[in-house]
Amino acid sequence: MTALLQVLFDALSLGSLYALGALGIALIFGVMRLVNFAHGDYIAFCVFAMLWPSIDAAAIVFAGNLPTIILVPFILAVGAGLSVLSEIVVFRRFRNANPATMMIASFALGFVIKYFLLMLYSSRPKSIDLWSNLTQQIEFFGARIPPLQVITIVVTIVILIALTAFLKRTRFGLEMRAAAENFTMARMLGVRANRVIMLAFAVSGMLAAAIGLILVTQTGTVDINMGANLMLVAFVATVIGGLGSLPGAVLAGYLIGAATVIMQVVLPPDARPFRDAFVYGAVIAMLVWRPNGLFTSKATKQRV
Amino acid sequence: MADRPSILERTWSTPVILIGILAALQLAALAVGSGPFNQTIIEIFIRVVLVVGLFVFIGNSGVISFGHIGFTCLGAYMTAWLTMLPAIKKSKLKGLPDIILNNKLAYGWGLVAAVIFAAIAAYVVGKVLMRLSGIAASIATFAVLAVIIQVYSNWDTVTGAQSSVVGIPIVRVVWPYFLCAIVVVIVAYLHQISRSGLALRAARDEATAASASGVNIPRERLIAFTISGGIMGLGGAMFAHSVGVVTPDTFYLGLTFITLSMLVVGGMNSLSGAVLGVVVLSIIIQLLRWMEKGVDIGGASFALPLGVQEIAIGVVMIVILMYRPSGLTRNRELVWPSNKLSARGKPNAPADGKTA
Amino acid sequence: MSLLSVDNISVRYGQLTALRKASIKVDEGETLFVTGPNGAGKSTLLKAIAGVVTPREGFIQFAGKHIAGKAPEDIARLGFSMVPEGREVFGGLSIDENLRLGTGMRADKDQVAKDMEQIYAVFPMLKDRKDQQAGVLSGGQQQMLVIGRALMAGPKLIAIDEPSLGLAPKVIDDVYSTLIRLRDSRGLTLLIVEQSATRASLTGGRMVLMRSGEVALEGDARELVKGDALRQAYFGYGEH
Amino acid sequence: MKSFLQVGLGAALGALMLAAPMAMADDDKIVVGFATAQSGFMQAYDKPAEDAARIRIDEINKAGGLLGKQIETVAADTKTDRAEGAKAGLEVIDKGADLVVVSCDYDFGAPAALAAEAAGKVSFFLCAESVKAGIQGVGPHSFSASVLAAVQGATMAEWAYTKKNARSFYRLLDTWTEYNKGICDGFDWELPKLTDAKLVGEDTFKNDDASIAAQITRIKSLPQEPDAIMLCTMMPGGVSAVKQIRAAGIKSMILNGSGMSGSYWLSATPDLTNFYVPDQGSVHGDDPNPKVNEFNATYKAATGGDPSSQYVYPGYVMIDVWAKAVERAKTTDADAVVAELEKMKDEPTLFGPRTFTAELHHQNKGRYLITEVENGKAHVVDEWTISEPIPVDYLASK
Repeated sequence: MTALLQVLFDALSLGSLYALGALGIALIFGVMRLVNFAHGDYIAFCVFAMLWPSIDAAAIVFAGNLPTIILVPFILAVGAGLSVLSEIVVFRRFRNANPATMMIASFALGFVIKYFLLMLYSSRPKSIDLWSNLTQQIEFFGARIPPLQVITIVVTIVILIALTAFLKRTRFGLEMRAAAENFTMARMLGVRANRVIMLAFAVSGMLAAAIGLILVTQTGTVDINMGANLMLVAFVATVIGGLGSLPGAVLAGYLIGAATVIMQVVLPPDARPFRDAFVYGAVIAMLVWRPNGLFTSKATKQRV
Repeated sequence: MADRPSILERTWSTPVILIGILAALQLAALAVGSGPFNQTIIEIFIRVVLVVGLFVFIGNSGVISFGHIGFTCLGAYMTAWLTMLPAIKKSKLKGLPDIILNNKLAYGWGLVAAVIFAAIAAYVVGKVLMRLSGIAASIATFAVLAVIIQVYSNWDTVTGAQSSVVGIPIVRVVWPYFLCAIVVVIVAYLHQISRSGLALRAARDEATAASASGVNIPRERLIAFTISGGIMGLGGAMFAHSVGVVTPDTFYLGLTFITLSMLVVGGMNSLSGAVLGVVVLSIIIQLLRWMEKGVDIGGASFALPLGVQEIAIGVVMIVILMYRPSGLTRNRELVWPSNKLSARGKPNAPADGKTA
Repeated sequence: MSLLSVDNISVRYGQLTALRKASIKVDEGETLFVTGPNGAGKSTLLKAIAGVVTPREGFIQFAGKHIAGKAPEDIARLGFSMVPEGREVFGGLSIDENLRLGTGMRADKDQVAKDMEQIYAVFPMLKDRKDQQAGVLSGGQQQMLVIGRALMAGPKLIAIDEPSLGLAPKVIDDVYSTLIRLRDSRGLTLLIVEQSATRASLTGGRMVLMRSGEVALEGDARELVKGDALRQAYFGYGEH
Repeated sequence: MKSFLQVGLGAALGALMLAAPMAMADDDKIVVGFATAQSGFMQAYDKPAEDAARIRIDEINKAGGLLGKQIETVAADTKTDRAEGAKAGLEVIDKGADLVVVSCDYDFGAPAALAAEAAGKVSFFLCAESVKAGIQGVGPHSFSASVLAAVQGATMAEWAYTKKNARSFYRLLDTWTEYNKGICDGFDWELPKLTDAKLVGEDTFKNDDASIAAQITRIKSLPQEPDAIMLCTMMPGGVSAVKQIRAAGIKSMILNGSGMSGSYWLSATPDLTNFYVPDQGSVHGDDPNPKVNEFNATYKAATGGDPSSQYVYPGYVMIDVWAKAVERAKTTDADAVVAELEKMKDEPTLFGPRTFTAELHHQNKGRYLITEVENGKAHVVDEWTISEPIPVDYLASK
């Protein structure tokens, strides 16, 4: 029982990160049909914003020293700002381009961001201690859980609730959901494209920042590639969840997190290094089984 | 369906022009003759093979594949297994079948085996995946790449896992690479104008119409996927012999994105775009590198700060795509100037992508 | 001056010309049917007016403003409300949300609630299910929903692309009787693309016939259906 | 055994030798060519060792040069790319390099080293720690200046057993790199030699795993916390792993390889305690050998910063041993220099002795300082040399 609870917690905490990532990608995909490969680099950028540019091995902490109450909004603002800026400077010009062109443009943008960071900070991973008072552990029905895990899960749930409330209860949210489903039709009903897209980018950037904060607290490491792997998994989750479906993206994120943790637990030691091969094998099976993803709204199906 | 001779008549100049461009590079290599320069040209030829390989599937079918570099990995390891000395294999890759362990082939056979092996793998994968379309197909191919890389990164006794496989004969003369590039361009061209290639392109542009007129889309895709898989395998084998070392992580996202970028920047739907994308981007990269090293302009030495090259190439790609969203060639083929008819490239509708 | 005037516009999709110097006018309060065979450019015409595709040449004026090349949302904000082909309900949104979507641009906020009640009065079936996802509705119900949605935007003109497409004859009758009712009770200006000229003549109004991207014939719907000119123009006999 | 492998390899590499144009060595100078990463990911690892190498070159030049000639350096950027690496190797050879210095990591250095081997030049990996960085993976003219990763794993196991009385070990391997596996290979070789020491469990993770919660749960579910966790990993995932292990309340001693050397990352784990790494020299200013501390000062003067990790030092050792071999051979001719290098047995250097044999151009035994991290501060606590060298056969079979 305790072991099961532990696995559940582990799966939830890993899945939370994937879910947040998938949500960030799904939001942009919804309004623009853009698979934003720069998303992982937004994550890294947000985290690097806590440090002062320097190529020394030791990190010079800058914004990271701010009190939490200022630091969190600051990093969220960095994420939103970078994301919106990339929309204005780059993606706006690709609105009518085909998805492949947009995708490559986003990849090129990610490349630029990555090498920009590399130039400023060098490639050596840096270390930073953020909120280390979260290191004692608590007991929960016999399972020993570090507060970090709990916080990750709670923060994710809070973000999901806040985002759901935003999407369900506000005019902006309504317009964004409509735009995600059928952008042209939404525009024909007077929904302002630029505003909705910029808002989607801002929210997506903030999600990237949130992931960055969780990751850096968890790992203590600031690394140029820190968002890359997560971004890939998130991307896969977005598709498995059903394109354009935000709940689907979240659920698929948790599913992949759970699959990874379960494989780690049940596979024999010799097979454990092949864990990701099994996970991706499951992804293939899933896609062949349900090419349109787990959640496909009727509207989406009709249009395809 | 159009009959073959007329298409041949209309488009034969395309491969000739492309081969001409490659021949110019080969001549430049002969003329300069220095080791590093030749290596640069070799690298361009390898990329031409890889990007044309991508084109055969992606360009003709319109389905973006993130998985093709997986076949490159298969090809690279296949030639490594076959051409390394038995002594090295016995100490490092004990899990290989005896027949491979005890023998050593010339690299030419390694290339052939790489093509066959990768093509078979592509066929098997394609059999399962080709009924998927759009982004689901893209993600599924990416998952295939991830599986291949994960397996090769961890299968100690056969691939040496993460560790580099060394002892692969290094080929530093340029002409074999040139030859491979030409063959691949011709194969891609022949596939493009074949009945299957035409059907696939028709299906890409008008899926409903094509399937209504009896085009078996999964089958035509499978044919293209298999051919392109084989070509990617060849590219991998060429890479292995050009550097002499292979590791699984060479064949992952970095190479996937670079080759895809070259294809899209060149013009995804045309063979000319595939070749030009490689040549143009490679030349720009090379120029930027020379500028990083420092060039003398009127006596004053001028050098870009290190690392600017990567940033610059990213910016250049974005700018090219902004002004030429369908690539440098605008998805058309290069043809002889007197012959105005261009092969059909997919024109870009001005309509919003969503309603299309 | 006409509420909407389209003047010699051409639209191309790559190599394919969809509209060739087409012109139409719609006066305030009238109903104009656009009819013609498949591929005549009827839908493209509506899309061009709505701002979804950009004409290569020509002018479009709506409510006194030049709108060719403007963004769809800006055109919508001038009072042009579009019901596209295939209806395009937001299947993931509730019926209520679908209806409210177009009201974001309205200035007369206090009127919105009243309009909503009216719409629900006209389509009681929508009211019963207002919190359900629109995706669960049948084709006919969806058609009602999108017409209601277009009305909720408070438009000067409603353009409807093929309202009868994919619906059973009985349902088509319902849709049209509702349209006629709304037109007569509210004095709506309608621009309807309808492949069936007979249907147009039953409803009454002016009609233009398009063929190969051009306006081939124009006149009163009932008159045209009676004569032979329509058939000739429709199928292309005796022209060139 | 030896002859079979070597003859085979020799023949293979001989066959590889193509008509690469042999640049004529300029007679009044000696050229060291750096085919290393000046940009990209590896730059952060190559640059410090390269700086140390240049310090040794300067010292030699100031002392009158090598064989009476000044040493010049040429460089080409590998851009942390294998294909570029091959080019960079060819480029420095074209510029007349007598010694080709290649990237720190075996994977990224090998293409340039293979180019040097084909041209019959001596090549040195700046700090590669795989057995392949040498005869086994490049050819008879290739060397590495560092110590094998396996020695680090074995050193930590034997030291913890002897000095810290560790009996139960847990093995946690990050499968990301060959280097990580090398540490665990050394640990695996050492463990059975330690009476009553036992392996109570093992697991793997990946460097870029967002969370290793599942792995930690496995450790926590052991009936008893292990005495020591052999953590075979490196930056950046290593920091994350250490942080998460401690965050979960696991107090066991953590042993690692030199990949986690240095103190620049300790800010991530301010209260870290009971954590040990092997170092060839101390970057913390407390090296038992005052000359090392002097070197650190020189390094700071030359580069503007303290050495960040022990991976600075092999660069210095490399030029040191190569120059000695050249002096003894009285020529830069590759075969003669190799022969002299292979005669070195426990050749003293600033950072521990070096031995090269005709079988192994790497260190399968080596003196290590043991650095302890206590309350987030690193300091040297001991010095250890494994009691017997790790057999080449064992290493080659891994």
